[in-house]
Amino acid sequence: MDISRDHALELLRDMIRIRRLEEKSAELYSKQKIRGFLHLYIGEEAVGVGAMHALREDDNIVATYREHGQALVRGIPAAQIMAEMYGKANGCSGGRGGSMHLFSAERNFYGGHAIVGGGLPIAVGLALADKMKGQSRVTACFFGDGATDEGEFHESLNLAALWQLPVLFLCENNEYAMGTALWRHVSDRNIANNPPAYGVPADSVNGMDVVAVERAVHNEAELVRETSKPRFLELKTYRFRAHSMYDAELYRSKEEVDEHKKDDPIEGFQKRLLKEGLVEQSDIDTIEDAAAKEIADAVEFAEQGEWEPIEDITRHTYARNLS
Amino acid sequence: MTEFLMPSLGADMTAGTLAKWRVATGDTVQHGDIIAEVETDKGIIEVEVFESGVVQRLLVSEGERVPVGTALAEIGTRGLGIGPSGTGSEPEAGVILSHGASDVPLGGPMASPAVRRKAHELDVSLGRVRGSGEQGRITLDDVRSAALPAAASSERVRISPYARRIAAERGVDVSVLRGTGPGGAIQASDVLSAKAAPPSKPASSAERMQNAIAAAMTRANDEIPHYYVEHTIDMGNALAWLKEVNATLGVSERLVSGVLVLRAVARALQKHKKLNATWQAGKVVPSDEVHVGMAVSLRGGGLVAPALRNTNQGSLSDLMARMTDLVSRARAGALRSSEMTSATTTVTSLGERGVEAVTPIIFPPQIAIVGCGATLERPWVVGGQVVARPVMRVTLGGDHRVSNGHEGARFLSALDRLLQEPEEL
Amino acid sequence: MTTYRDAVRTALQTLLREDKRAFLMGEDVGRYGGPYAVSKGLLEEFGEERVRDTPLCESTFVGAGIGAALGGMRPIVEVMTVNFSLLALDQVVNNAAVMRYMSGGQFQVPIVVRMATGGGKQIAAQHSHSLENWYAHIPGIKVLAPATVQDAHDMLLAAVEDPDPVFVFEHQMLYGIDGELDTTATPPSPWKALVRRSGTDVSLIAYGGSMHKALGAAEELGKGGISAEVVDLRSLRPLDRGTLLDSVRRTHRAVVIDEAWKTGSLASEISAILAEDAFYDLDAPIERVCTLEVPMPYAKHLEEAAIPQVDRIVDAAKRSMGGD
Amino acid sequence: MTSEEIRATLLKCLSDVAPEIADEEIEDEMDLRDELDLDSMDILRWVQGIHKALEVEIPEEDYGKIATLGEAVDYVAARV
Repeated sequence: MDISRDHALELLRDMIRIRRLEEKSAELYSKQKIRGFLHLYIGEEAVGVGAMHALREDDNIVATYREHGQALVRGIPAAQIMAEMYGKANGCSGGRGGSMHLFSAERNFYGGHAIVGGGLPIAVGLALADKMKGQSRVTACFFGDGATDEGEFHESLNLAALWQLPVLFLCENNEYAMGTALWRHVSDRNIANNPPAYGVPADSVNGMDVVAVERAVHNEAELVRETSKPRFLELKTYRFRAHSMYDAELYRSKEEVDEHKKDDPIEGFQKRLLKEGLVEQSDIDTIEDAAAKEIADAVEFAEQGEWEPIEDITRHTYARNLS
Repeated sequence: MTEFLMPSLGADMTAGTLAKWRVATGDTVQHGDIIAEVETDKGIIEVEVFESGVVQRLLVSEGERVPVGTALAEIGTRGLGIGPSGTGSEPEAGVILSHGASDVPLGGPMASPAVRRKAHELDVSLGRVRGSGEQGRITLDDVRSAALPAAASSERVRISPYARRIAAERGVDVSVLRGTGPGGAIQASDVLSAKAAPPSKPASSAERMQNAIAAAMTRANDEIPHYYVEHTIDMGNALAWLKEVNATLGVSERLVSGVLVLRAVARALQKHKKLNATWQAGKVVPSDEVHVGMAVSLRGGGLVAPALRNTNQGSLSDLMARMTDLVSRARAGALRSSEMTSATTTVTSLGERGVEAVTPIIFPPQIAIVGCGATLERPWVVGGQVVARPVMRVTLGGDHRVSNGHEGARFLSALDRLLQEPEEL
Repeated sequence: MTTYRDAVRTALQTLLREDKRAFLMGEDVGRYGGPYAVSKGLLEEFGEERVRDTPLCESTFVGAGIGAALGGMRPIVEVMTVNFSLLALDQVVNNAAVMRYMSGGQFQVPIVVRMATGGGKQIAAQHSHSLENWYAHIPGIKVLAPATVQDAHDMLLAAVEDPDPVFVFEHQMLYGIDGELDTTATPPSPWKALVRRSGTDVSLIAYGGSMHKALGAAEELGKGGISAEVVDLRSLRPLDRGTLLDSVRRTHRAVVIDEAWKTGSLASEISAILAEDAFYDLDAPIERVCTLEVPMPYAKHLEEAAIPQVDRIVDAAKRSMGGD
Repeated sequence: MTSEEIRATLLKCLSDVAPEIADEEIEDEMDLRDELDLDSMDILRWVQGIHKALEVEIPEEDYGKIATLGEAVDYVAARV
């Protein structure tokens, strides 16, 4: 692999940080510390890490409700993510959004969106604003294979192509729209065939290979930046956990899950790096210890966080309180 | 030692059935191992354990349905199982095992300091005011309108709220007005054109007391199945003893016969506890103490029966002093509420009015009452001879839900015996 | 004198000239000159970048407007009529209205969405809805209903200046009315109701297209010796409770005129406010004059019977006066 | 002490016992028990009042001689 030792460790570290964060979230959910809905990124880490490392600091990110991994690698501190899942005031959305609605103005992270396909028009608008202001930013819009069924998916591709807007559509195809397998919800299983119909070039990449993801997203993003034309990239991946915490996974077999676990994005990458001598086991242990500490501190930060006082409940409904 | 709890697997999951154990006592488990299968409304879900260690005990058997948070197994962490993260397997430092998120602090009614000051000024309790401001905030207007005099209530007359308000302010009796408003309802103009009637004087305290007595007596009569037993008691010994004692006492310590009767009743009640009780929420509540209520009729009208606490205790002159104090305060309307409610049985004596016998109604919640007639000279057989003796007819009214005539009779004969030995009282 | 539509165009022109962040987006707003000829001439002056004809994808171009507002622009999105806005309700309710709150105050959406509303042009059930109350129900957005030429101009300027999403409803029967337009005077706050005609016996509370009918009814009642006051709500969210309560506390009678269907309408909300906070001032039951609860019929005589008219308002006012 | 002064004192003692009876209601010949509704407790408290005010002890046997205010005045006048 033509990749430096430092960069390899960076990619590995971020994937392991995501996985430990998600495992701890599952644990805290079962202990009723985290409530509501919780969608884990375990198995799709390579997509989040590869993509975030390929984009620039000031690019815009619009993601979905399965966005813990993207938010963490984008730079939102694990502590603020955990506190947000607790619903505490020191969470990255002030306790107002929860797991599905992580936001950060500082990191241009325009949120977790829980309406399937609801974020696509927002991404088109952000790109429209950048284009009108003459800024060469890329707006990266993550969504799942389920979103390709929504009207807004087709309207957004058409509008972005029509108005030549710098949007990079990133479709995380994890083969399931909640409980509906891909072949049961799309007429053409090769999702990358759709966008060209609207004049949006499309490509596909193995979402389990973090290096391949990084290279593909980087190439697409730079093309979008130069041509200010939208592009589409399908990232073929798979989620190892249920859609959310309350899902008996009646729709797929254990064998299928175990089969996909064979190319676990972290273990696969780790084996290759060890085999090629790029990293030692001690490097991995250091990463694991650091991740464990980071997650433990995050839980502590969340536990110590305050509840927002009830008197402030109307704050941020409007810019100024309406008398 | 840590516990493995029934996990919450979803926002609306409250309980789960332990379908199948995947481990047995003594097995070693690692963080993240599947430890059991749980049956939920959505189907079987494999459940992972977050602690590492050795399974000490399985607390719930397969097929059992338990609420979320119930302890399912005990996992001993003494054995240093190596967790996947290589660190020691002691429970994570930061995780405080509290069941359910800590509750969120609730603030009082939303009102600014100025509003709270105005509420205090107008003696309006904010809790009762409904905020009309944005998001339910209480405004100055809300407080001012809450302080408005409540419109006087009138029977079901069709009248607009505004008309009723100004009628109350002007003291207009709306029941006599003919409405010209929508649907024949009385409207403001009808009230404004009516001449103001003199304000009716508020019900006097005596009327209010009489209403209260009426209510209590009606309730007693409706609810309590009274039985009555009567007995005539020779008061000769008692009066003679009283005369002797009074001769030795100064005017201020002088005793009246009533104090002897009260003390005797109290002592008799001590022997017949069933009559010394109250009826509360459908069952009888006996009282260890004896507080005899003394019926005092008030000259302005009305009747009260304040209790003489522990009537069976202390000297007769002490009881006499307390009785005098109670009567004078009763007359002056200065009784304490506790005195009005603590009586366990009541004695009513109309002897003063020369009435021979009394058949009284029980004061609820008590369950017995003693009615004394006048002490009058009557022919009385003593040792086969007919002589004149001062005798008193005493009637016991009892609540047949609690006691019966037989017990009532035994009480009256005990009372008779006590009054024959006044020196013992 | 200026027409209502010219007043709106003047405001748009001022905005596009003075604020580089501002741009107009919507179906046929450019080359076609606007479905109600409001934006005629703007494409020629400001070009395709600032006056953008959109494909027919209401959800996405309203969503793109929200995204552009997030990105620092001040978009004015024209949805041809409220009837077509139903396709974009998800973007309104789940994005525009919640973005500031849900992000803990980090993001704002200074978007203005204008749409025509109301019936009266015989365009039948799918084109004649009055659904302002659907939008006025949603915390996080504001709703304006300009009834006069002056308000049509002033309210749009204020709306674009406002950091929160503002929805402006222009009754389609008003585009052609004439009125005074003074572009120099400092306008009153758009969030306050105004007493358009004072009176002592009954308060006629209305907004948008119905406001003119209320004025007509007040005229007629005046001839019959009944002094009617007309309150123009102007803002539907926030509702100016103070002004309408003051009016009813003075007149002690209220007739609320609303072109929506009565059930769950703004008229119902206003009646509840009066019953809660002016209860002891009401000398008669509150009257509501709304559109009959039927899909808007095409035939003229039926449509006129369905929609509130002056005579129905006069009858309601008389009923509340009682008397013979 | 004149009989007027004695009457005034007796009247005051009586109003202490029965505050709700106005002085002008009490005439000399009115039977205290029947017409003014005083009971033996009231009479005792009146007798105790008189004793405190005028040092005159009225034994129980003499209660019959003070059935009215007038009789009481004469009774006390003879003993003060």
